[in-house]
Amino acid sequence: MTDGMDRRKFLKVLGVTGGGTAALAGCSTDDVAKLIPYMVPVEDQIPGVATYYASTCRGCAAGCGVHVKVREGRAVKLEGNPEAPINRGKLCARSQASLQATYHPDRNRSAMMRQGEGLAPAEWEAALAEVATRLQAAPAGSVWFMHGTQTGSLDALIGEFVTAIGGRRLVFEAFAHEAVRHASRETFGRDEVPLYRFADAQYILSFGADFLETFMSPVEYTRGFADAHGYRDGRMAKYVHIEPRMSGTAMSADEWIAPTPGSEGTLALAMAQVIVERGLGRPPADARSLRAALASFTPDLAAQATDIDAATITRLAQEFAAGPSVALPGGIGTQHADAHRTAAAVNVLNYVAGNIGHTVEYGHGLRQGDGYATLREFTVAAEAGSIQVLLIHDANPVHASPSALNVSGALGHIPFVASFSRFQDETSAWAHVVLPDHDAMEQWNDWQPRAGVQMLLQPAMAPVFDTRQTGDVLLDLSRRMGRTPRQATYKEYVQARWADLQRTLGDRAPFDTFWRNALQRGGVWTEARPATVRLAAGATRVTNPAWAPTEGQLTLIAYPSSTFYDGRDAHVPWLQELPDPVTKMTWGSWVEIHPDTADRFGIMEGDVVQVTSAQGTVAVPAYLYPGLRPDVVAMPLGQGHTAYTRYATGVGVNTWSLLPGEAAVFGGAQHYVSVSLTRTSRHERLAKTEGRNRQLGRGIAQAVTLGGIAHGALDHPFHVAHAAPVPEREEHLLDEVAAAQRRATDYGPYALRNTRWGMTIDLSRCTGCNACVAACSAENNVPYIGAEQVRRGRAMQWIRIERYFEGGEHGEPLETRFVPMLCQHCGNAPCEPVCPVFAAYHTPDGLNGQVYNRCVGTRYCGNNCPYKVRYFNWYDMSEPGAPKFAWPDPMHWMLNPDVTVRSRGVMEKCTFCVQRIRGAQHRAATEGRALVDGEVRTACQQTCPADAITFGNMMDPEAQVTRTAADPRGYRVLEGLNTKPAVTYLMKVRHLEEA
Amino acid sequence: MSAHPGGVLAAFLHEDAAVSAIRSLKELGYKDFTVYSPAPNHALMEAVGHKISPVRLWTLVGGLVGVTSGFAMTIWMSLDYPIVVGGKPIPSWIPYVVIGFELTILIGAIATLTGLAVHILLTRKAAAYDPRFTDDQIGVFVPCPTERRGAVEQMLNAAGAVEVRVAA
Amino acid sequence: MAKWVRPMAKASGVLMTGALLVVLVGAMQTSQTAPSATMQSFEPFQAPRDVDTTNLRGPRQPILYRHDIHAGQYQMDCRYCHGYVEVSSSPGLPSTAVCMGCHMVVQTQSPEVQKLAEAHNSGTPVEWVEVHELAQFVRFPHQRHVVAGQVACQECHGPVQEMVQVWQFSSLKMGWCLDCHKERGQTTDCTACHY
Amino acid sequence: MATGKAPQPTYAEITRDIAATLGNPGKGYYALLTTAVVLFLAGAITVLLEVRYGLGLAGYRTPVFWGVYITTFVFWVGIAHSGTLISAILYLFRSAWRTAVYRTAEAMTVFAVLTAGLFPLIHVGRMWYAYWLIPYPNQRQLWVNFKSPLIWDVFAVSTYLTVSTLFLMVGLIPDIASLRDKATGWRKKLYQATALGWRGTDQQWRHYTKAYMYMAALATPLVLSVHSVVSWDFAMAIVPGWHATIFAPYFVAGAIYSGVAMVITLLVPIRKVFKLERYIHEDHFENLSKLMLLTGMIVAYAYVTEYFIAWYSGNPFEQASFWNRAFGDYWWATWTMLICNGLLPLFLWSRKIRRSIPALFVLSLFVNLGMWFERFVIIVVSLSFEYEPYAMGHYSATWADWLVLSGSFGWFFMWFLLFAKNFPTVSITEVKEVIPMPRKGGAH
Repeated sequence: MTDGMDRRKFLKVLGVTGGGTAALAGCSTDDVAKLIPYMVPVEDQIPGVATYYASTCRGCAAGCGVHVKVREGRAVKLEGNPEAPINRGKLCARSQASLQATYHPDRNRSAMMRQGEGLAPAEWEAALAEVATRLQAAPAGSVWFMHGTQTGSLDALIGEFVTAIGGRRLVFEAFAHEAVRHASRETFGRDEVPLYRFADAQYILSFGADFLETFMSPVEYTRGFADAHGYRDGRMAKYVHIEPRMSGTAMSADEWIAPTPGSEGTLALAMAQVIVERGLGRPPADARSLRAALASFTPDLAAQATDIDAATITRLAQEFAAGPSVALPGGIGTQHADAHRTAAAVNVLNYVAGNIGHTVEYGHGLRQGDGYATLREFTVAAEAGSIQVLLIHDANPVHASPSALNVSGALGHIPFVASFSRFQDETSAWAHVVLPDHDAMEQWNDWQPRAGVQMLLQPAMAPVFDTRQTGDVLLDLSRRMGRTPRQATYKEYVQARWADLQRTLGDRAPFDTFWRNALQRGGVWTEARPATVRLAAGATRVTNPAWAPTEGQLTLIAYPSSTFYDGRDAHVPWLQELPDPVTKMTWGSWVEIHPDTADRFGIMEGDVVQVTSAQGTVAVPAYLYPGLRPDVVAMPLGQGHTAYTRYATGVGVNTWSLLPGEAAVFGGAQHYVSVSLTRTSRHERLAKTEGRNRQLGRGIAQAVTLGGIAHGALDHPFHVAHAAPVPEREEHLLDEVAAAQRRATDYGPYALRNTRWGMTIDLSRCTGCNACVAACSAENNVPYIGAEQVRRGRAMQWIRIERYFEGGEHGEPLETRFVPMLCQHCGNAPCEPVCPVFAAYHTPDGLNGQVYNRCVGTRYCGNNCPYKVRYFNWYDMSEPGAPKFAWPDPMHWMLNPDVTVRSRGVMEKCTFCVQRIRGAQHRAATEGRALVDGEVRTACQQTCPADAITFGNMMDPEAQVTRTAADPRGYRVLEGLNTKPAVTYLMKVRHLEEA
Repeated sequence: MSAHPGGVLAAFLHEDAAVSAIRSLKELGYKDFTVYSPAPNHALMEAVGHKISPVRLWTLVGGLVGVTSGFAMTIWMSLDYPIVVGGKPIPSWIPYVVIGFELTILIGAIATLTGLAVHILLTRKAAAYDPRFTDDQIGVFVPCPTERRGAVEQMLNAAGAVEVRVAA
Repeated sequence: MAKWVRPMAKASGVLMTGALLVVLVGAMQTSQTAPSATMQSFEPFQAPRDVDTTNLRGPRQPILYRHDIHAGQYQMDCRYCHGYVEVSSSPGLPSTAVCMGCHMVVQTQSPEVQKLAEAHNSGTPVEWVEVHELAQFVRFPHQRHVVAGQVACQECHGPVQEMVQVWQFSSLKMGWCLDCHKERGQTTDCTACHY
Repeated sequence: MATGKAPQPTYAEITRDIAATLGNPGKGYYALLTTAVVLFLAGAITVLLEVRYGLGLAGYRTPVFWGVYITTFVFWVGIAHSGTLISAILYLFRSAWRTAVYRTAEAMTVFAVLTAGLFPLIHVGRMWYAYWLIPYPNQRQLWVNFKSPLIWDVFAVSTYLTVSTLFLMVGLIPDIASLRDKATGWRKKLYQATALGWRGTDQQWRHYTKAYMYMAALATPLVLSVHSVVSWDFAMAIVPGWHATIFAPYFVAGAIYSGVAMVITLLVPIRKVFKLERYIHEDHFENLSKLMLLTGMIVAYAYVTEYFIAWYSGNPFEQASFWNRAFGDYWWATWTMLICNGLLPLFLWSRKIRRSIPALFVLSLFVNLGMWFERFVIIVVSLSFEYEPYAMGHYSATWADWLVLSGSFGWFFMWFLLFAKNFPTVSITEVKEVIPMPRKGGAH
């Protein structure tokens, strides 16, 4: 492999046996392979067998439990922890891709100290000493500790540390949902974000909250949403999304209503007014006290403000009040100057509908960060020179805050900055000392996502680089500063706190048992009782929010990227190449413009447009998107890094640079800003993975309405390619052909009596979140190829989420449909007979096999695949030193040893995770038993937060997949081609009356 | 080829002359004379009067071998390591027709040429030669013992040869 | 749990020393009384005391480990060192601790054993040269062949118990695999091994 | 057969005139040869780069897995066809006019197939494993998939290459003999070796004429089969725009069409440079252009049928695909094809143009262009607009594509030029054959 020395060190610690980089070498077996045994046998590590460690994902504050799959001492894959209360075994795309950050080639490999302009590797001893002296020298109150959201032990330890040195801490989180918290204070006197229980709701109303993308706890909310909104025997919840832009979340809505930007609150108030006036729903007694406050907000008045007709408003109100419902504020709907009013209005709406305490729960202590306003305090203090020492952990305010605030300028005023950052980013570039933290995979820690839920993190492997757990560093520092902390190591510190926790839980068992069990389960959790809330005085002061762009300008909505969050994940190449759920764009930024608006400006897709706000201007290619109000343009946040690893630096533009610096009343940043567009002469081919966004009536993504089902729409499912009825005689012939083919596939070893692997995908649950795509890449060593190659149409993801638009023209409502498209493993696969060398063929258990090492690369199979799910290695992504090598040291350590890494010139595709199937078969055979249903789970199925995917043996009538496939909604894509796919899609169901 | 038995070599410019010469040679009972011509010529062939060349049998046999081996190979090979593709029968003769056909042509053609070579070698006769015969003249070589050469020379001259010489 | 296990494991390495002799005897008995699936029974074999190492078959290993003595003469069960063969696709190699279990007391004077001891004490793993190397695009599940298939080690690895230094007995080429699979009516499906 | 405007050449003149074409080449010849070699080398280097770095250098992308390379492959296979047609089929039909032109056509065939044969290699992802397409016993115990049209291709193209080469060589033997008897120096040696001891004895002619006829008889169905097989590479697939029963005849006609065009493109300069006006004159060109007109009309008819069937079948995919051909991203390619192949040949209805050599030359160039685009349209445009709308994509060729394309022309002309200077491009023997020998009683 590339770096012999590193590897040796790695192995010595971990004792890898066998060629760890086996897969990488591809077809070359020349050089002598060395076998390096363990020094001492590690009891829970068997070479060739995966070990799973329960831990917690730290990609965001949600706190999803994970099982870290470890092979030969290397974490190779994350899987959701089925027991974890937040995510129940599911993970999002960001989490699935996060191992690339663990093994990132640009991670800080050791402590670093400033030398001249740059930072140079340094001894930990020296670095720590430097920091300690600086801390001691600093006058009281002049030390600030800025860090991202922290809970549990590290939070406590930082607290102790900061108080001990008499400093100030500042929790920076780019999306702190200040408006929602502010509103909750006002209306209910609680400074927190409530928990929304979708599963219990029959009517979901989101006022711009992107709860399927970034809002609070996406995986948990996706599951809840899918359970409520997914179609099951005639019933499903209705979901209405209210936002000027159709966000990725809104794409799953049955109704998307685009009000005038900023007027969502008015709509909420009008609905509340209707409910109160007509006494709809089950409002709490004191709801009537709001009557006066609401009186003025009649639907008619609201109609003008919101650009939604009164009838619709009344209808919404009635629907909302009718059943158990939930309304969500949040997301960019609550990120404009006046947004706290919107949030308050929605709270009131929930209250009068009697949702508080049922679908909307307080008392879980959901808080993220101190809010944007405190960051202003910080810059002011820094510029005033009153900050001598700054410690930064897990925060990148320089990039993830409006450039107008000029955090970097502020940092320039601080004499000494120490960063715990794992990466060199725009913020740690200002550091004088860098004390890199462990990755989540490498450290002892705990996490408390909410009241009653304690998660544990444990090191699944030895640190990749010479890094140290920040907890240990803090303890070390306080020792150096002459204090003697109770615990020697951070692990002990955590355990001490857990000992207390055990006491509070009243658990009598010895601590070791408690600890061991907690480790195995991934933590301990209890059902926290929600707090009962009553109206606070502020509730009666609700009024309608106002946002208006400067005359003649457009409203720019800067929304958080569901892929990069606030930009912290832009350094993960898999995520860079993950098509945005809405625009299917990769590797860059774009501005979404409504086609009509584009016409007005004479802008074509791909034209580079100057977007200018009062704060700044950026040049970015245009993406024409019908899912916008014409008076709105939208840009994602998170790209445009100036110094953040090889993958993020210089990719796209930084949308924060357009946003105003001053904090809104409620203490949050403003994501609405009025901008003007000017077209430049430049044009670029967009790096998007989508060919056409309309189905051309080919029934790829099929949908029915609830009303339609009631009227028997499913009795005659829609079929494409039967435009002309087939004469009876020909039908007869076709049957004969089919029979002959069945006989053929019954030949000898191909007798399909035993197994035929199949899959169903329920489109009424799929939210197009991309988790499956990332999971597939991680499981199957799928390489990334970079923007230029994506432009050339060579993206490699084995499963892709096809996003089709319906309607949206001449007044009819815009509808979006998602279809996860993967190899259909056809019974009569067109790709098979054309392969001259049997590299593509049909396996006895009904898979469409692809033998990489037999493939010569004629690509005939690719031509003949109607689903276009075969991907060719145009370049060598697998050979170290090759220009397009995708696994720079040490990233190759995360390669799945059970999957061949494909070299150039061969075709590859989804295998239904054949390595998992064979693995399970080996296990079963060794144990002398048969496979049981559900024993084999594909990577996409395993991670799907919406549980849309079922996989199993179609020949087994009892198997879940067989039963699901029998659903009347079931259809196969391009069925008319008689390819007999093994993948059955269940039609999307839209909660609409009209058939 | 110098090692010829020796005899009389005549060159003709005119077709009919050569033809009459050949006729009279046959009357005189000469069988193993050799006729050269720069291009295939019906009158001459007629005069010489060979039976139809057996080369065509080679073509026939070659073709039959080709078609059988074509089908045999394809069917045996697909049964030897049975792999199902696209739900088609393992040995399916229809697509194999193409292979059978191509091999018919290939082996047929090769056989034909082999036949050509073989028969030319079999019917080769030692005879005297003159470069003009590939240019514009017809040649006739009559192998005969010295005592009878005079008669032959005279007969050929009579037939209208442009040149007659003894090729020893 | 790599971190907190390591000290424990170190300790266990020492413990093994004691436990080992017992285990060894046990192993010998099993191999005599009931020949196991993974080990053909064969006549007790007297390994040559001294061998000329100049031209031994097979790649030269950093330490001349005598399979003929261990597996042949003393009839140690293959699984004693290659302990994972029944649970994992890779049979596993003995850690130096396992070797030292015996060789703290046995044959301590032998120069080869001293190399081993040196490696163990200095904490540098022994880098054995791989003898049976499969192409990287082939998967060979040892456990399935040994347990479900009842295939004895020797069928593929040859008379290891008589090898002074291990050499590659089988070609490990696809045709070789197929011969056996066809002979035993096992699958000839490509994705059984290639994925 | 040559109508008697000019007095018919005598055998001696024929040998002399044609042998004269092999005289020492001039500057122009070397200039051409160098150009050809340079083009070829440029292409060869590109291919090597692709072997080293991967096919990504070419313009391929996900829906369009075949591009300029396969287009060019089909183009050259097509070119090959007219050669065998003229030499074999017209031979069986005893049409005498072929004698003057068939050698050129046949040589063109061999070198065109030689060129085409390279492309399957060039375009596969792992060229170094291309031999896996040949059914040979191997330790893996694997055979090839005879159901795959690509295997049919392997057999068809290699058979075609072998047979047409043999056919050419057999035809050459008597000519080489007569050259042998004229030549001196190293050429003498060359011809002595290659004449295989031909003397034109009665026995030799007896077997030769029959063998030649049976070769022709075998070559005839071969011509028709090869391009049918090539067409099945497409017709056997389910790609809209490919999956059509008309493909075999349609491709064969197209092949002969383009082939005849290429023959004209080659004959015009040869005739001029080698001063063969006496042997190749307007009549030959008129016959060729009649052939071109006929096949051109068949091709045009096929175009119409394709569109009609697409509409009449009511198959939405076919309809969309053909709509896209005419009015989609690639309208320019489609219209180039329609105009060059469908409209321009209509000029050939006029006898004046059929007999005007410059006009024919220009026309033939257009037809070559048009036929290349026909294959481009069929392959690239169909692939770029298949079943899955989300996965549709636009293919644009890169420098690698163009260099290999031009390289193939370099390769072809390199061989052809070498041939033209060392072997007679007009058959000495057969020209003689159709001219009666003088008789004592004068001509008959």
